[in-house]
Amino acid sequence: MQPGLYHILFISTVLFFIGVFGFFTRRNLVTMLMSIELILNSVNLNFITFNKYVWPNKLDGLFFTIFVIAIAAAEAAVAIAIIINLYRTHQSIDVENAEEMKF
Amino acid sequence: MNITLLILLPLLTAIVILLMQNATQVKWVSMMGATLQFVLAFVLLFSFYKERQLGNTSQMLFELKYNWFPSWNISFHFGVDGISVAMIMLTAFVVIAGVLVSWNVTKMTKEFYFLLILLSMGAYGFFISLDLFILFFFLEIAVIPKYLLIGIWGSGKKEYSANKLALMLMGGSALVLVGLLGVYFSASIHSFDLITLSLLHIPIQTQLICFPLLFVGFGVFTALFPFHTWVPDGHSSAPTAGSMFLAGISMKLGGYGCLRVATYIMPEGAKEYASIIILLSVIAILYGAFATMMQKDLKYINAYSSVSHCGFVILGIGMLTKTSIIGSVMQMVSHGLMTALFFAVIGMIYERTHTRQVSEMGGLLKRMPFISTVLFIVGLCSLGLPGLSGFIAEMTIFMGSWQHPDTFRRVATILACLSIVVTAVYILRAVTKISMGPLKDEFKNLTDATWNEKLAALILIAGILAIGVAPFWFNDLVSPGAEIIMQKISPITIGIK
Amino acid sequence: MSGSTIIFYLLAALTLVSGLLSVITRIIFRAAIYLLFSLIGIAGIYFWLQYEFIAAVQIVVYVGGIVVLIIFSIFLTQQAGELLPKQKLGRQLFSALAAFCGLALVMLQLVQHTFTTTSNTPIEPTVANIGAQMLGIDQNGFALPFEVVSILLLAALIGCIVIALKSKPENNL
Amino acid sequence: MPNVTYIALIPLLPLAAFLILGIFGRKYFKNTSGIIATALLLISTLLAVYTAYGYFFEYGKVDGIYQKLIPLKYTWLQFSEGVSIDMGIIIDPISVMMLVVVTFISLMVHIYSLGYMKGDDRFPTYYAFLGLFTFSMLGLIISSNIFQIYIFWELVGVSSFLLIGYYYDKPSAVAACKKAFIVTRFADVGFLIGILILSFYSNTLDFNKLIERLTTPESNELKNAVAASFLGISALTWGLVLVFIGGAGKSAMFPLHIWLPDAMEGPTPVSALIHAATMVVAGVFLVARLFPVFSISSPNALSLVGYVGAISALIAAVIACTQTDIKRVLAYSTMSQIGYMMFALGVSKYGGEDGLGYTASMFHLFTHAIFKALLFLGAGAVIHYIHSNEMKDMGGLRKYLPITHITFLIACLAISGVPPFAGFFSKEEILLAAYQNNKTIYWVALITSGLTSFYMFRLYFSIFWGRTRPSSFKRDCDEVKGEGGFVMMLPLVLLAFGAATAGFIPFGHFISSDRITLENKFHLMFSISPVALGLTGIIIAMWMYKKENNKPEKFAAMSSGLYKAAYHKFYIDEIYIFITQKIIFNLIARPTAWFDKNIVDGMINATGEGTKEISEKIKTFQSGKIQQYAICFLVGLISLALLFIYVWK
Repeated sequence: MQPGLYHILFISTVLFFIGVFGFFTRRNLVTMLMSIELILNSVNLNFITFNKYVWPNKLDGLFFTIFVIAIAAAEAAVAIAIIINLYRTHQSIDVENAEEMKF
Repeated sequence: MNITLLILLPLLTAIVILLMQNATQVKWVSMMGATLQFVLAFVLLFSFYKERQLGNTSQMLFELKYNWFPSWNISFHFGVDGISVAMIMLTAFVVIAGVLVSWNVTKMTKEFYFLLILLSMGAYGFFISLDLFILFFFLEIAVIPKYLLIGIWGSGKKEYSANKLALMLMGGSALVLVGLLGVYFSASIHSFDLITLSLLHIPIQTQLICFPLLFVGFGVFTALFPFHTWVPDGHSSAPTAGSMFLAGISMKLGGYGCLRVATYIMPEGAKEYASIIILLSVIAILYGAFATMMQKDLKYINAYSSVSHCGFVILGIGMLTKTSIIGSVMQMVSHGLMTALFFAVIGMIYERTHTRQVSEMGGLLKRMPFISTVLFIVGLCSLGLPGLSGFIAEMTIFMGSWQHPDTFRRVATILACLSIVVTAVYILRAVTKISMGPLKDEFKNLTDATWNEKLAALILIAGILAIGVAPFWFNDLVSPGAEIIMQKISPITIGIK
Repeated sequence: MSGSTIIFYLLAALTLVSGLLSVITRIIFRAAIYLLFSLIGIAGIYFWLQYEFIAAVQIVVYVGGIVVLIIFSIFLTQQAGELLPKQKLGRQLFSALAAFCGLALVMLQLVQHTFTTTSNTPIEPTVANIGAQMLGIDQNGFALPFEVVSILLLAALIGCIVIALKSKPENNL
Repeated sequence: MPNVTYIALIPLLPLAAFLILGIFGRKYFKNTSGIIATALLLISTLLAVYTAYGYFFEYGKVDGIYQKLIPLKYTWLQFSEGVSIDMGIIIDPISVMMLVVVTFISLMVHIYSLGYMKGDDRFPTYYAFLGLFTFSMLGLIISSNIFQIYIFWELVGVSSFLLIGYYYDKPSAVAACKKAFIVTRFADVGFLIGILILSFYSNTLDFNKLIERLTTPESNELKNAVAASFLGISALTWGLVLVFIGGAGKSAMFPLHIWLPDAMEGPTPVSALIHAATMVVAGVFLVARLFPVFSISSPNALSLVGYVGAISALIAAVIACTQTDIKRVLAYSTMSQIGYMMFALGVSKYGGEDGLGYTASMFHLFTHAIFKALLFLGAGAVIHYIHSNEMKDMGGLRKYLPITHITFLIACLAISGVPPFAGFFSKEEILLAAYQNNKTIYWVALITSGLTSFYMFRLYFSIFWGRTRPSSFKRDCDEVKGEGGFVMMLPLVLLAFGAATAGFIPFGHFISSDRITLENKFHLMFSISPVALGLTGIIIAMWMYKKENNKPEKFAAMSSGLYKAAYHKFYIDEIYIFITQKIIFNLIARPTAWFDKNIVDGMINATGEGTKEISEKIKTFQSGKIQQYAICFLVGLISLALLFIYVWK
């Protein structure tokens, strides 16, 4: 059977929940950031797939993918800045140790 | 005359107070402001009479309307009828007396007077507003300064009392707000305007829900049982002028709201819930009176007796006859003057003896004849002596209540009548213990009232006597307003068994 | 089974397996590398879908930029040879369960839903088309989002600098 | 026609005295205040006499009936259509008679006090209070409106309170003034509710209209009032009984009399004025004012008045025989005599000869005011001299206080009903009325009359005869002061003259139930038994108390139970204390205060505490752990999705 829309959607969904799983279980902030990248990618994949198979007459999905990539890049940069800053103050990037913002 | 002056004048005074450099200037500026308010209130009273004599029979006089938020039909709509004029007079009397008795405040004088004047602005605004949204706005203005007055200048467990008072009153205003919104959205024209709403017919289902909300919400302010417990704590912790304003003005905001807002725009609701209101008010009257008997602190005595006396206000409204409504307005004014005077006297005694425990005092008449005489007068007013305002108000309420022939209301009236004996018991116990009997040694060197205290007491006594000796003018003033409310209530037949 | 299909399944396997490994390995550097492969797999799928431009962007930005950034930050914050801390077992199981439930729910919905393809004339995702539409200001143009994103990037840039700046030791005068 | 200004001035002049002396007295009239007040009251008295003369002899009578004139009426407070408090003046026989009595007695007391209260610190205050009292009492008398009478009723109550508590540093005086106020206040609630009931059914507060509507058998008001009933008793009767309770409180009728003996803590002239001659008869006056309604429409209520009066008369007389404080003896005697007036009204009927009781009651009120004021002022002179109220400190004073002695004797003879003194005539009429209408009351009254002469002469002999007690002269040289000078003796002499001669006034000519002249008929045969009984009482008292001996003790021991009970005033005070302290304080007020503090306030505080507790619990969700948030988010998302997809389609 020729792989099509459903196959790719399956891939992206699984990838998404792999990312979610990683986000839940990892304690290191950098690895949590990686999980987020996986989630973002699965979303991008969805955009492209729908653009290709459902609305081939438009490029909207493609553009959103580009924007998401751009924003992901910015986000990664900011996140890493925060992580490094956190490392400086806490000597650790374990998420369990960064819980000052409570109550 | 332009009645917005009543709001602008206190506002201006408050701003000028903030600009002043030292305590003396602040005092004199507030004194001047309060005097001007006093004069303005009299000008209002006389121009009101003049208009009425000229044959102006419209419901509200001196009406003004500025659109403020047209898309929601909110406007600055002001106007007065006799009931509002009476309440404004009360406010003016209490404000000037409050400013005079606070002459010795040394802690943060500027802020103290600023808050007092701000509170008076809230009260005036409340009494002249004909737009419910603006009315609510001024109600809130009148609450916040009290929190600060008690929290900063109070005594005893002041933080607790201030929190309790502010939270309970805020809870009350939350109910009011919900009720107002309910009325706003269910009326056939979406409007906050009191006059417009009074001409519409609010659906009966809405009335059954919103009337209790509004009535209880305002009732919290006027110590409706069982939401009265902020009264004793709040009063006992507040500074003298704070207590005077609280009991003299703030508690009246509630009574006025119950009458002018809840009962006036939702007469069916009022009739439906009349029995419950009467029941609660009679409980408050007797219960407050009996609870007072056991109090030992003077301020608690007056606070609980306020619960009892404000019960009469609610009773008068609950009875829904013209006479009883007039009576309850009278009771509001009378109780306002009387209780302000009572708190002023308590303050004067406390400043000298440094105690408020009744059992620790005795024989003060010998050293402080003026203060003791005032204490006697206020005590006698509280127990309803003819010639003083309390008698007029209570009798009018009784006469109005008795106009119903059904047994429930009869019994309620008789029970309320019995409270005047209990009142006599606790008032006389306190007053005679304080001022009569042998003079205690530690009080041998006390001094009598100073000029400002004398002036404050005399102003309030003048008010009490003006109603007590010649009630007819007051009756004429209030009567048309009550008549209009009754015109909405009389045709309704539901609810009366 | 055509070559295209085989390639697709290979790419899919690459993406998913290295993605999964990336979230479960306890050596952080390896996790970054697995992530790299997963991203490459996705880029491959883009190629397979004939969206070459996006695939190129994916490789340039993700593989060449973000992953490098991540590896860089790993070097800055991690001691060599240190294993990642282990998460509590309960949390792991619960997370897995939650993730699986989510997956099941979404898949169920996907399977039950039928997507209908529009019958309008397709548009080719050539670089020329993309460029024209992205900077176009007509009704299909994306100039405004483009500008918004560029402002966002600027803000992120400034934000990064501010956050990462070493705060000077305070002068206790 | 009456001159309104003059009549209005009668109460207003004492009011002016009150205001002037109350506000400026302490500063400016320290010594002259007595003179000012007395002068103003003298004018009042003259005006009252002038009014009485004019009314009774010039314009009052039209077609043989004394008119009820209302020369002045001003709407004071309008309650509703037809129901309003009017401040007005009513001029009819009883109000005119009372005007004269009150102003005259008050004037006597004012003059007497110039001597008695001399040197007191609060001299101006004293006269100010006297002025307030006189004003209120006069206002009460001329009230044309039932609510107006209530207003002045309360005002006399408060002035009585102020005057009883005049010696405010004496704890017993403070307790007494509180007691007097609260007991009468309690009764006043009855009065108030009575007013409410009567005004509701008659739809007016005006006396004339009210009486007219409630006595005309055809009127709708009367029909409604009789038809409505509660607990099987008609509303009208309830209303009248409640009004009578008010009157009973003020007039110290059993069982609301407990305040009166204690009220003797006030200065003696005050007791003479308020607690003997004027204020305490207000209850009688009130019943007399509403007499047509009582007698025509509700005979049941009227017979209650009669029985309460008779019981009070007897009980008070028994207690008076055992008391040793001379002012208390007089207080109980007052209560007993007011009981006479009450039952005289109670046995009376409306109109003509049957209305004899009404006339007799008013007549007795008149004569009693004179001789009881005299007794109190005489007692005051004795107390002034001896500085004690106790009988045991007295004895043999006739040599030292000759004028007091003679006047006191005249008063005692008058109250005992010995001819030809005033009391004889009025008492004889009362007994006759009782005899004609109610035999039970007649016998009670007869016994009381014997007891009266016994205890009065017990008092007289204990004070003025027997051995002189040197101990009582130790305190200071009061012999020098003598009888207190001219100002104290003048009132005694004037009153003694009144007590001796007032009985010859043909009272029925002026006052009768239907305001038509009633011929006094004198029944010689009938009057033998009361007079004989009275003389017997005097002789027994003489035998027991004229010389120092142990007969009283023996007698007391003989009837120990009764004596003890009477000495302790039949324990009524104790019953009251039990009710107020144990029941009202401990069973009502204390639990109420507790309930408020712990339950109601507790609930409010619990709301606050509960909110705090809950928020303490809730805030731990905000753990700061980002993964927890994420899990919650996902779980929430999934649940919502499930809800939206499968439950709320």
